[in-house]
Amino acid sequence: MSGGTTKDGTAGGTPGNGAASTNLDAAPVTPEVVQAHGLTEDEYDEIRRLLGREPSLTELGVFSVMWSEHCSYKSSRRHLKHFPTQGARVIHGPGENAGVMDIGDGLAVVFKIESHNHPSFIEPYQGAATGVGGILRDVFTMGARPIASLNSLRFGDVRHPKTPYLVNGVVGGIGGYGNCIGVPTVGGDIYFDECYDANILVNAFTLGLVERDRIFTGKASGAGNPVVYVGSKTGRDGVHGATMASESFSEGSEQRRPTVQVGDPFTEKLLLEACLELMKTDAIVGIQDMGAAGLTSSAVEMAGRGGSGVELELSHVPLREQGMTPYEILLSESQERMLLVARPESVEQLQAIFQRWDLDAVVVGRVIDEPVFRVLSEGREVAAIPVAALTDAAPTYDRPAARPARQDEVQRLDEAALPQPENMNRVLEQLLESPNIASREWVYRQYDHYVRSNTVVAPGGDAAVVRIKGTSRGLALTVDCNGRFCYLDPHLGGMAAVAEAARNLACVGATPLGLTDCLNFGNPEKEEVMWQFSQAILGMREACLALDIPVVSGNVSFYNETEGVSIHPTPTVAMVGLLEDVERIARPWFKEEGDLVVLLGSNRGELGGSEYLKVVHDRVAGRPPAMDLTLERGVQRTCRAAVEAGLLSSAHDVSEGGLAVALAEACFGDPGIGAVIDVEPEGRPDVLLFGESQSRIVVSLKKQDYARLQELASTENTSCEVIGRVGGTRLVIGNMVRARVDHLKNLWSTALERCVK
Amino acid sequence: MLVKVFVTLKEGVLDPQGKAVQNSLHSLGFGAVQDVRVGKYLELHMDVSAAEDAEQQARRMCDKLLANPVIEDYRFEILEPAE
Amino acid sequence: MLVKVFVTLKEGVLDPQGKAVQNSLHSLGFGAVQDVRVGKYLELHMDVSAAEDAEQQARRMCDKLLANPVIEDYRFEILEPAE
Amino acid sequence: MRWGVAVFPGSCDDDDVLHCLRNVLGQDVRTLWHKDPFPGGCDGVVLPGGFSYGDYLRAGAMARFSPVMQGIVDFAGSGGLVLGICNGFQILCESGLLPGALTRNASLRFVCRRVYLRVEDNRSPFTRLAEPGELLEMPVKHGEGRYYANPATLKQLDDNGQVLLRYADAAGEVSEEANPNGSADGIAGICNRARNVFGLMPHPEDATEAVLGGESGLKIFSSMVDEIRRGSGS
Ligand SMILES: Nc1ncnc2c1ncn2[C@@H]1O[C@H](COP(=O)(O)OP(=O)(O)O)[C@@H](O)[C@H]1O
Ligand SMILES: [Mg+2]
Repeated sequence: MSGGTTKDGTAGGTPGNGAASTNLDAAPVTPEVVQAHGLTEDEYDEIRRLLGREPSLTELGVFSVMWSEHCSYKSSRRHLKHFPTQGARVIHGPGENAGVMDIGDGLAVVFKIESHNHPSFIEPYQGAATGVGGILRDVFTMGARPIASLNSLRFGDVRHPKTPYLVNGVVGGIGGYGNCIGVPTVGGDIYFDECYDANILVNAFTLGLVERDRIFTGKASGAGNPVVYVGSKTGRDGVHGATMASESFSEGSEQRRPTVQVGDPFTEKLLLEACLELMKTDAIVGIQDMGAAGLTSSAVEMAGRGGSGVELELSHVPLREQGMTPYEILLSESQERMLLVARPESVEQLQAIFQRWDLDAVVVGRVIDEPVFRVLSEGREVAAIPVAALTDAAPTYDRPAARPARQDEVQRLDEAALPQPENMNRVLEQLLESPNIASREWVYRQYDHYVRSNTVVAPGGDAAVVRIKGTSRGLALTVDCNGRFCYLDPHLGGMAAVAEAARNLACVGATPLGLTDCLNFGNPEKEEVMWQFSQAILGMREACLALDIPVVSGNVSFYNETEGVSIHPTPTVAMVGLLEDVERIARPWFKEEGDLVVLLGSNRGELGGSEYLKVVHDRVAGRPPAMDLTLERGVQRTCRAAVEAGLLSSAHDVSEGGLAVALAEACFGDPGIGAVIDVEPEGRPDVLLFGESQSRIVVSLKKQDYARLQELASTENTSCEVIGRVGGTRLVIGNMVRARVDHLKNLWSTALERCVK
Repeated sequence: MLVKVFVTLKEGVLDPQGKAVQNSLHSLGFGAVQDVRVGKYLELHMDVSAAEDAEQQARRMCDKLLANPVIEDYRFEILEPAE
Repeated sequence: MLVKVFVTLKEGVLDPQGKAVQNSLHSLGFGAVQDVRVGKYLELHMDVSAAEDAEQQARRMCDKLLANPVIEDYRFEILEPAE
Repeated sequence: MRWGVAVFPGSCDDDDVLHCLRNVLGQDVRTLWHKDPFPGGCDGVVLPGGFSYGDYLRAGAMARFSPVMQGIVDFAGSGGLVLGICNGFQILCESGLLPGALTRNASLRFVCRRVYLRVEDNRSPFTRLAEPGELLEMPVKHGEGRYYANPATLKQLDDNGQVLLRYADAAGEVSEEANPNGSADGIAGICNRARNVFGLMPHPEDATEAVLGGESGLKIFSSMVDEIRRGSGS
C-alpha cells in the first residue's frame, strides 16, 4: 500500500502552527520540530539509522509525509492483508492508483474510493470539490476515461446548527466540481447521526473505462528518462497544513483553515483530456497524480514501483507564489497536477499536446539508476534519501486491540420493555420523513447524472446503471454502509455492508465484479478502535468470500473523532457489477395493477440497530440483524436470475426502515401506485414492520410468472412467498397500515429538503 | 445607510476564475494585464441612523455570513445618505 | 496601476442571490437590512504608466468581456501606485 | 450532409452530441476545435453543453471570442443552421446571435432533472417535425439557465414566434412548478428572427435512445436533418 493522491487532506506531517515559514530549510531539527512533524522519537531514530546521519529539515518533511498514517498505512497494513484480492477478472488489485477489472470485449474498468473528511469539515465546498478532483485523477492516471462517480456522505444530526451549512457546502462542492468535469454522478449515500456532528465523512468514488491493453501505471523506469511535471502551478496550498488527516480534531483545529486547497475543475478537465490524448501515444512510460504529499509522494512512489531512483531540480517547477522554499515545493498539495516519466525522444510531442490544452508541461528531473530520491535546488542538493527508506522501510504497527467493556451494554435491548406505539401509520410517516430514509432527490438533483449519455438508471434506484457504448452490456454501481450496525457489532456490520451492496446490485440484475472500500474509523492508537477496525475487516472478508467478490482498491481514514469521541466505525463499500444485457434490468417501483408482491428471504423480527429504534425510541442499541451468508447468496442469485429471465416488474431490497418502508418506497414510482399486503405479525407489529432483518428483497411480477420464480428460488434453497398484490391508490399492510400513496410520497419526497435547507 | 462590502480571496489562495479571466483578456489583446483577482461586491441598504451602528453590524454580518473566513478577506465602506 | 471593477445587475433584473443573502441576514437577526444586491468585484493589476491609458483599456475590457450589457452595469476606479 | 460540433476547453456534452449524430442518426460529423478557424463546408453546427472556460465570470462569456466562434457567427449570418444546447445557448446569447441572457437559476442551485417541453412553434428548422403543443421529454442540467430578457424583447419574441419551447407539466400546462430555473415566461428555447439559430437549455442529445429513457430529443435533430435535406435538394 502506498500514498500519493489527494486523500484526507494533507498527508500529515508538516508543522502545525505557523512553524513552516520561508526559512525552514535552515532551521535546526529539534525534538519539538520532530514532534510537530507527527513523528515519534523511535521513528526519528529509525530515520537517522536509515540515513546514517541527521536529516535536514527538508528531508524530515519528506519522511513525515511518507511515513504518515495516510501514506504509509502503518496501522492498517497488516489488517488489510485479510481482504481477498484475487479473482479471474482482477487485472490490478490494491497497490496501484486504482483497481482494474476485466469486463470483456477488450475493455476494463478502473475504480477507487477515497476520503476527504477533514478538509470537508473545515471548508465543505472546497474540501468536497477537491476530494472529487483527487479521485478523478486516480482513475484517469491509469489511462481510463472516467464515466461515473458516486459519493458517500455522513453528517451530524440534522438539528445540529452546523449540519445544514455542511450539507449545502459538501453537496455544492461535489456538484460544482463533478458537473464541470463532465462525469455523471450517478449515485451515492447520505446519512445523519450525531456521532458525525464534528467529523463528517466525505468519500468520493469514480469509475473509468479503458481498453484492456492501454492501461498505464505509476512507474518510473529507464535511467535517463525525463520526469515531466504537468498541470497547475505549485502554490503553498496545504503546506502549512498540520497533520490534519492523521490527527484528531480538537478545539482550535478550525484555525488551520488556510491549509485548505481550492479546486479548479476547469483545469482538471483540461488535464484529463490532455492526459487521455497523450495516452493514445507511446510517449510515456509512467504517470502518477500528485495528491497528498504532492511532488514528493508521486516521485517516490513511481521510483518505488520502478525499482529506480528519481532526481528532481526544483527550480524548474512552475510556481504560483514567490519565494517558495524546497520544503514548501516538495510538500505542496496544490491540486490538478500530474507527474510523468517520458521517453526522451517524445518530450516535444508531449509538450505539444499539453500546449494544445493550454497546460504547463515542464521537465523537472530524470530517472536515475541509483535507488535514491535526490532533490536539487539550482544545482544544490537539498535532499537525498534512499527510496526504500521512504516506502518499504516505513514503519508498520501492530497496534493493540481490545473489545471495549461497554460493548455488552450497547448490545443489550429488552424489546418487551419498549413502549409500543399505537398508530403504525404514524410511525411509518415518521420514518418516511426521517432524513435517513427520505428521498435523496434534493441531493442528486444538484449533480449532473446524464452527461456522457450512458445513464440507464439514474440516482434513486437501488443501484445506478450505465451502459457501455458499443456493447450490449452495462455496469451497476452502488455504495453502502450502515455505521450503526458497525458500532453495535463491527463484525456483523462489516458483513452487512458488503452484503447490502451486493444485494443492491442483485436488485437491478447485476453480478458483482469487485469492490473498493473506504475504512473510516477513529483513532487507531485506541484499543477499541483497532478492535472495531480488525473486526469490520474480518466481517467484510467473510462476506466477500461467501459472495465471491474481490477487493481491488480502497482507502483508510483514521482519526475520525472529536474531543476524544469516535465516529461510528464506517467501512464504506462501493461495489461495481456487470450486466450482460443492459436492457434486462429491474427497478424498485411497482408497475402493474394486479402484479403479485413477493418477498424473497424471510422476516425474522430483529429490531436491533434499526432506524425505527432510533427515530421512535431514541435508542441505538441491540445486536444488528444476523447475517446468514448462505441465505444472502441464495436471495441474490434468485433475484438476479429472475431479472435475467425477464420475470420481474420490480425489485427492491429491504434496508433502513424495514419491510414497511421498502413497500412504501416501491409504491413511489412515477406515477405512484398502491399495494395491498397481507402479512400478520407473530408478535409485535412494529418488529414485523420496521425490523431490519437482512437478506430480503421485495419483488413484483405477473401472476403467471410466479411458478417460474418459485423454481428459481427453490434451486437456490431460498424462501419466496407471495405477500400481496399491486394496485389501488393506497398502501395497505394487514390491519396495521393504511395510507394514501400520494400522501406518503409527498412526506417522503420533501422531508430532506425541509431538514437541510 | 448604504454599506458596500468587498469580499476577496485571501492572498495565496488559488483564484481559478481570476486566472481564466486574465487568460481571456490576454487573448483579447490586453497584454498589460498582469494579474486578475475576482471577488464579490455587495451593496446592503440598511435602516440605521448611526454610522457606528452600521459599521458594527456590517462587521458582524461579514464575519458570520458574507465572507468565508477560511479563504476570504473582506472590507467594507459605509456611505451615509447625502441629504 | 490597479483597476478596481464593480459589476452589478441592472436595475429591474431579479437578483435571487441578493434576496437569499437578505433572508439569511434577517434570520440571523439583522433586521435593519432592507435590500441586498450582489455583484462582482475584480482587481486588475496593469502594467501601464498613464492613468488615461488604464482607463481606456478598462472601459474596453468591461464593454467586451467583464460585463454583459443585457443584464449588468459596471463602474471602475483606477488607483495609481503610491510610489 | 455534414455537421460540425464545436469543442471549447471545458465542453462536456460534445461526446454526447457526436454520439447522437454519428451513431444514432448516421450523420457525417466532425469536431470544430476552438482554436482553429471555422472550416466551412458544414450544413449544421452544434454548440454543445458543458462549462466552456470553466464558466468563469459568466457562463459562455469567454467562448464567444474563440477563433472558431468568429467563423460560426459569420456562418449564422449567412443563414447556416446553428443549434446551441445549454452552454451552447449561453454562448449564443453572449455572442449576440440570440437576444437576452441566461442567469443564475432562481433556486441558486444546479438542477438536474427530466422536464417536459411544450413545442410552441413548429415553423422552424428545429421543430418542423413536431406538432405545436406536442410534449417532448428530456433532461435539464445547469446552474445558469434562467432566461432573462427585457419586457420589450420578450414581447417581440412572442410576436415573432421565436419562442420554440416552454417548460410544461405532464399535462402540457406551463406553470411555475414545471419551470426548473425561474426562466421568464417559462422559456426553454428560442430562435433568432431569421429562424436559423436556436438555443435551448434542455439536452435533446441525452434523450435519443429508448434505453436512456426516451427518444423525444430526436425530434430536434431529425427536424434539422430534414431541413438540410430539403435545402440541399438531396
Ligand atoms: N481499505 C483498503 N482496502 C483495499 N485496498 C486498499 C485499502 N486502502 C488502501 N488500499 C490500496 O492501497 C493502495 C494505496 O492506497 P492510497 O494511498 O489511498 O492510493 P493512492 O496512492 O492512489 O491514493 C491503493 O492501491 C489502494 O487501493
Ligand atoms: Mg493515486
